[in-house]
Amino acid sequence: MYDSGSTAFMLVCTMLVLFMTPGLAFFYGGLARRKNVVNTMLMCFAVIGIVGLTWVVAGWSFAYGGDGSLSWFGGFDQLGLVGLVSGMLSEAASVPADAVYPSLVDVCFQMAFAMITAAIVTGSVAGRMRFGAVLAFVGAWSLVVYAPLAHMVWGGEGSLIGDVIGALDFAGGDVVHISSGVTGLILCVALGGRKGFGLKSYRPHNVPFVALGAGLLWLGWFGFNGGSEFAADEVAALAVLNTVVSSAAGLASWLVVERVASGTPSLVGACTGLVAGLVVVTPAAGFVEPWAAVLMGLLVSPVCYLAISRLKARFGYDDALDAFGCHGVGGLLGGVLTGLFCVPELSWTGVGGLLYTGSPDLLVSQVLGILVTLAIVVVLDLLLVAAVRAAFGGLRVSERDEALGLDVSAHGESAYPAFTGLDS
Amino acid sequence: MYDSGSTAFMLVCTMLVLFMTPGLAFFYGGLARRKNVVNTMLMCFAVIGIVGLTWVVAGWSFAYGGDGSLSWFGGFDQLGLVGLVSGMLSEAASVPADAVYPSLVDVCFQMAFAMITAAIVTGSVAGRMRFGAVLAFVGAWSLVVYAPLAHMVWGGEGSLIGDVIGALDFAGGDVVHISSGVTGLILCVALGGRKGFGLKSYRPHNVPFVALGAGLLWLGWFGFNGGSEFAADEVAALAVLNTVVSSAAGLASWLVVERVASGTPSLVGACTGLVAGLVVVTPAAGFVEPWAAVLMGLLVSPVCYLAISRLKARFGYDDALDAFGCHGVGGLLGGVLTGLFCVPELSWTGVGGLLYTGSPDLLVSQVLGILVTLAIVVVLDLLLVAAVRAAFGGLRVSERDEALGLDVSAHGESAYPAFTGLDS
Amino acid sequence: MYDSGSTAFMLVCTMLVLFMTPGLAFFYGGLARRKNVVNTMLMCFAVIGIVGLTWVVAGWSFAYGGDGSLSWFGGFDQLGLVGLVSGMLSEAASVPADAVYPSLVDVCFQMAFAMITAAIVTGSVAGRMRFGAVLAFVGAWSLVVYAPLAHMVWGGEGSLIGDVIGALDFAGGDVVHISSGVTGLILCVALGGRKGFGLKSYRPHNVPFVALGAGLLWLGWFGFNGGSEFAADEVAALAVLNTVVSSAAGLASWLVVERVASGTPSLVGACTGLVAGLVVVTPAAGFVEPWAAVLMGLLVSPVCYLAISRLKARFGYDDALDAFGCHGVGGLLGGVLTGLFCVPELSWTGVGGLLYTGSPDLLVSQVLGILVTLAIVVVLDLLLVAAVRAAFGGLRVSERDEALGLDVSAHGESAYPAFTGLDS
Amino acid sequence: MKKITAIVRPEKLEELKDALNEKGVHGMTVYECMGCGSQHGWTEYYRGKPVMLNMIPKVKIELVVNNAQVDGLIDLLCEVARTGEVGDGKIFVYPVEECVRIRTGERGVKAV
Amino acid sequence: MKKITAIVRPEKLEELKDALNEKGVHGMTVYECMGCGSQHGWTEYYRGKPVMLNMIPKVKIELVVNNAQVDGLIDLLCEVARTGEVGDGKIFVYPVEECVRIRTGERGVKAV
Amino acid sequence: MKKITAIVRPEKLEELKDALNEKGVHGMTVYECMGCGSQHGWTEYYRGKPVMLNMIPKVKIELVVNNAQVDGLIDLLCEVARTGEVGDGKIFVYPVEECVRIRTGERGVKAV
Ligand SMILES: Nc1ncnc2c1ncn2[C@@H]1O[C@H](COP(=O)(O)OP(=O)(O)O)[C@@H](O)[C@H]1O
Ligand SMILES: Nc1ncnc2c1ncn2[C@@H]1O[C@H](COP(=O)(O)OP(=O)(O)O)[C@@H](O)[C@H]1O
Ligand SMILES: Nc1ncnc2c1ncn2[C@@H]1O[C@H](COP(=O)(O)OP(=O)(O)O)[C@@H](O)[C@H]1O
Repeated sequence: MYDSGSTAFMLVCTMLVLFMTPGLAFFYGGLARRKNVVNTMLMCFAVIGIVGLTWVVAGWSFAYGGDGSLSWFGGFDQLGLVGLVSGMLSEAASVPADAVYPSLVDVCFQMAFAMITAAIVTGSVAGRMRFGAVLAFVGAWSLVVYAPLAHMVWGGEGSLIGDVIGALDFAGGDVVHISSGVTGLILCVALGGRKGFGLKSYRPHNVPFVALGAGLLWLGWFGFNGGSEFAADEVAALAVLNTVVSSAAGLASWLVVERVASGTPSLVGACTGLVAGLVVVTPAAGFVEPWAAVLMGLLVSPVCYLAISRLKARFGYDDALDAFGCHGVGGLLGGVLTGLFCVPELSWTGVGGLLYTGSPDLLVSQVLGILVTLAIVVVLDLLLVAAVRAAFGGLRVSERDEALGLDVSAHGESAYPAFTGLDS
Repeated sequence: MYDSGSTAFMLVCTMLVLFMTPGLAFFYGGLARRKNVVNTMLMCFAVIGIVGLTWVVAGWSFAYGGDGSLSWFGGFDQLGLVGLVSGMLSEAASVPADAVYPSLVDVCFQMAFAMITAAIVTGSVAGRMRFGAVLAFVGAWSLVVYAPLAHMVWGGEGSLIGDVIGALDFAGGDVVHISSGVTGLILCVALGGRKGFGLKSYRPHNVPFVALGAGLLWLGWFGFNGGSEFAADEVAALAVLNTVVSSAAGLASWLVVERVASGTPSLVGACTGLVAGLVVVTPAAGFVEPWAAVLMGLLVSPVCYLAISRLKARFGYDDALDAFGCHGVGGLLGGVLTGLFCVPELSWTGVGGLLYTGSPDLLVSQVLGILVTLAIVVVLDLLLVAAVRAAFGGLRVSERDEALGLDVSAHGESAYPAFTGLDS
Repeated sequence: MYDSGSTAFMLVCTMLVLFMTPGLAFFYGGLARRKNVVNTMLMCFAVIGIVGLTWVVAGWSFAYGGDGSLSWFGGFDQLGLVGLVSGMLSEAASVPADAVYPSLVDVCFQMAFAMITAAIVTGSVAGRMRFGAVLAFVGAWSLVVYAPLAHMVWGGEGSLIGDVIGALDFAGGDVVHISSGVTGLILCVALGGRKGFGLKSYRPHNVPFVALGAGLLWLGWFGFNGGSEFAADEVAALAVLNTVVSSAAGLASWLVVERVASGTPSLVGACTGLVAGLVVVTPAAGFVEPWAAVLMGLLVSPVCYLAISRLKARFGYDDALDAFGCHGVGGLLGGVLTGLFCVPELSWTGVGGLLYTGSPDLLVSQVLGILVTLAIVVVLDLLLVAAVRAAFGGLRVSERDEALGLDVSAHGESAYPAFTGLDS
Repeated sequence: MKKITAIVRPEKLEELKDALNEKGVHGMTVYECMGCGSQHGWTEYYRGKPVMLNMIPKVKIELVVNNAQVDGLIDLLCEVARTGEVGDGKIFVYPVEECVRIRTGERGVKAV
Repeated sequence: MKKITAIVRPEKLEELKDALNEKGVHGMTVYECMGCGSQHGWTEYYRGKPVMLNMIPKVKIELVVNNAQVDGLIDLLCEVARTGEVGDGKIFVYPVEECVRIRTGERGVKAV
Repeated sequence: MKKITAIVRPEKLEELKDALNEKGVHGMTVYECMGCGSQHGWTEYYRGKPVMLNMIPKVKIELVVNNAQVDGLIDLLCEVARTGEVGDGKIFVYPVEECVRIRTGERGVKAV
């Protein structure tokens, strides 16, 4: 028989991770300009529809199907989830003694990861990308980039990054944050900046929605990191505790940075710091001690703050809602710090961090894992961008539609028709 | 001893289902006109207060009390939940070996169902019904219609629809969605349309709130369908997975329908499709394979779209927020499709769907179950409407109050006093 | 081995309680004036950052550290959570037979309580307190007042209030609600009223946000009260059921009070009644029968209504968002009523309420517990206020900043820059 | 050319628009505003405390028209906007010196 | 009849309303607007990037009054709305040709 | 002194502000409004039902200027705000009788 406690835990964590995508719609939607709210939120909601389908059709099979013989890909045997229910029915007769929970749970838990990852990407393209092109891109991306990458990191024995290279990624630093952040960067460079980018500055149209989104993401992330232990046990508890304290530290240090840099700590800043703290602890959540999680949170905010306020201005890419500045940069930092702070006894591979072992082995694996991730994502993304651009005859909406706002021009829907106001 | 894993799961599912009612307040509140936001949301919130009390006083007893000898009604023995705690204390000594979780959990889980069902009804009457009459109606309805219907479908051995007719209803197609949707229809016909209905068109005043409500409903629905397995096991996992993929498919197909019909896929459309996908899979969640759940989601959106955009215009009933178009129609479709797609091994009665067995037995039971549900609901509703109308001397507010908006006229409270704007 | 079911339950409850603090940010944020929204919400969010850190550094140790020899304080042995992970690793080898879940879970569960308690306090100071002073105060308060108080009530054998006095507090009537409500009162008296207090009246700027906050608090509270059983069992189920019915009753009776007093039942009223019902049942949730929980909910709303609408006007303290009127008063009432309604078999001490035993023993303990709580909180608060006032050279912002609103003056951030409107 | 502005109850806007359209008046601009006058507003309650609303939401309709239309329009506006209760609002008429249609650059009466 | 409009700081609205009420001016209409002038606004920051706010929220108070009241009201408005810092706003006076009370149909000075 | 008001497309506001600034016009007040005119708006859909938007969001720019500036500004506004499609908006000019700078109490032309 399965362990009903862990089954319950994994099911609830699945629900919470699924809930992150609507949560992100508010985080991003609040940051958007008033004329692009519907478009920004709909990109996240549409991801639910699209990845929900691609995952059933092929994503699950590409990531976790097959016989485990390929280091970079699952297989084709579970396309359409065929055999899932009949497998479950026959399995019910003879559950392996060490089975913790039904494998069906995993299909759904991992789908939730695929959804939120694809949704993060859309933050970079806000306000100017054709809606059809966005949908085509994220659908293809979930199959061609995300699913294989998930296999490479979490595919178990023989997988390229997780096993061969030996990089640790507790809940998705590489798979989720680096992949989505870097993809956002590539897309926003491919698209070019919004009209007036660099001259005008944009403000979030609805700060409480940003806070709402951050709160919902926070909740979902407990399931994200806690559930990545795949059992209701003490490591799951540690992962949750680390998630809380790292995000708290990220929030606090962002406020301090703002106090120093501009004199005024802000709510958008607090929420950004909270999310940055969540990102940085993701690859490390079940591997590190709470004090290390606090430290990671304290460090990530200044780093992301600089990336967002300086790098972006310097290199002039219009990462509209900072998918790269937050997730890409935070994920990179978290991956590296895991190589420092991982407690050997908690490590999946038995290899501990520099701080405990004095040996840079894990650190090297972490960096290598990140580099391979970057290489794969960049190459595949460039191909995908080219394909989508060709298919749609361009990625951007017309200048007139951009000025009018995508809500009216692409969706025929104003977010708040009964309220007066102007984007400023 | 109880299975603590399933107890944990059922408690958490209970919490999530309870949370659906505030969620619905946002789904409906966002769709309402600006001058009726407080009224629309308060109808949902008040349901918490009213059904919370009616359920304790008599609802639980009417639905699940008694000795099971009546096919259409529970009993009077658990009025006021008397004996619940003393039962629990004595039970603690000798828990039956096969007990999964304490029966106390059920009282609360089923109360949450009664709340959300009553709350759905209020969507049809938005903008014109007297607040007192709404409260009286839903309070009485929860006792006179909902509780007996729950008994008939889920009352176990001997129950009219669930056992005698043999209709399957995993999580509430008949009990929740058809009953509430049809009641909404009857109420909105009894009330008549809002002033200007058919001439003016209304827009949702706050699209992000619609999305928020949809997101919260989505989360709650995982508990709704997953918890309806009453254990943390593989069928619960299947129910959750089916819920996700059907809603994803409903969202996607609604966007496609809109793209074809009006050229502009919208966020309200995506949210409506998501909810329609949730409704349609509700009676089937633990009975069908994921591919069937996807198909159900793909089908429900065009059907509901037609019902909402064509039927309503054709017959001229003012189902303001589409409780019938969404829940009634989606529930009907889901009930019928369950008769096609139910996997025999998963069926509670052992009778499988047409597609697996080649026999129309289950399909016939499903249709019969729906017809009986319709008959009971229509007859009782008409009586209730007449009673409430008589008691309150009319169901509608004055024309002047309707024009001014119910927020100010009935509640002395503007939803957003600090924002400028007009309903358009 | 641990009980994975209870572990799962406690982890999920932890997540839900953590989520209450962002929820409160909306409850308070919606009640605030438009020009103070960011400030009001940020006070809650900042509490996450600050208490997240203080709890790790010393709060946990002060509350639950030590060897249990002190009746009013934990100890210094777990500062910085040192030894937590190594303890977990060694513990894993030899889990005590009766251990329900890993002690790590408790660190996080109790941290969530510390966060929400500190956040409640901020409701009293809305619109006029210096942001830095708020942060300093709540940080110090969580260490100096909250942590020792938690020890005194829940510190087990030998603890002052919980054991010596023998007062019952299921989930935090004394520790959470009385302590925060009274602290709010002291702060708002120390601060003085907002400009125009008593002459002008303020309205909530965003009623749906109040409802959102109430809904999120409702959800979180299920984890708060349910989790306070520390196991997934029938008492947890009872606590959840009582929480639901008491809040439902509070909501209903507030609407009735408003109907009688002003003629117009309102959504802010419904939400306030819901929260009052939650507060009153908190100390009693696992101790009383459902009918008693209903009664407590029915009683609390008129009492809080009078406190808010009459007491405040009478004594002229500007408890801006009614932290005292809701949490202080509701907590007091709940503590006393526990002394009446506690079922002896459910009591932690075996001592039942007056109604069951005919003896006032428990009632006396309850009142004594409350008085000791009040004494401790008042004395320490006065010292803290004086210290913070001295450190910051005053607690209040300038008159000009207050008139302009704290959002722009203290945070350089407008909550809704794209919407037109005025505080009225 | 004259500018007619009518400050009216928001719930009358739809009817006024329809009435003006029927009369062939198509150009118009609408503003939201808050007014106080003889009308004392309503009382809302916040947690048992009465909140007097002395500023009441109103709508201002602005029409620039030829001199000849002024009287007819005033009568029409009065008729449609009147409920007979305090708070029906006011109409003001102002002189206009010039009018330009941006799209074409046309000026004066034919640009109205 | 004249129309006096005063564009002022939003935080002064309450005081102005009280002052006008005291003087017996009851009819008034208030609009929200955004102004730019000598005042340069404040700087907000969004994720470390300064955002210059060159349009500042203001409030316009509109009073239609008899000619005799104009000067007294200008003085009153100036006095109450003045802080001495840039951004205090402006008062403009316009001619009004007609005034109608919708409720009664009264016209001219007695309708004001 | 004259008051120039231009009712224009909201998406033109930024450009107009920049253009006016360049010409040295600093004082200006902006209002949001809804207009109808020859332009028929767009159609939104709500659950498959078309919703005709006959009131379109517009922005009104108000400039009080000296008589001499009027013509130049009208030309400038027309040039920048014109797209050539229906809905570009209108400019109206009104007489102003007095102008007061609240901060200093200055009056007339130098207060503009
Ligand atoms: N002298 C005035 N100047 C500007 N606006 C006015 C004036 N008098 C009335 N108004 C506007 O007209 C609205 C209606 O006026 P009110 O006196 O309440 O009703 P009635 O016209 O029925 O006497 C007010 O809310 C205000 O907006
Ligand atoms: N010439 C003008 N035309 C229209 N509005 C103006 C004009 N000059 C100033 N304003 C309005 O008055 C407000 C205050 O003016 P400003 O120049 O900032 O302050 P001050 O009056 O103290 O010099 C501006 O924000 C603008 O709304
Ligand atoms: N006679 C008028 N009085 C008041 N406002 C007007 C008038 N005519 C036009 N407007 C305003 O100007 C806007 C643009 O006018 P419209 O007729 O749509 O375009 P165009 O100027 O290109 O013909 C309208 O939306 C309305 O706000």
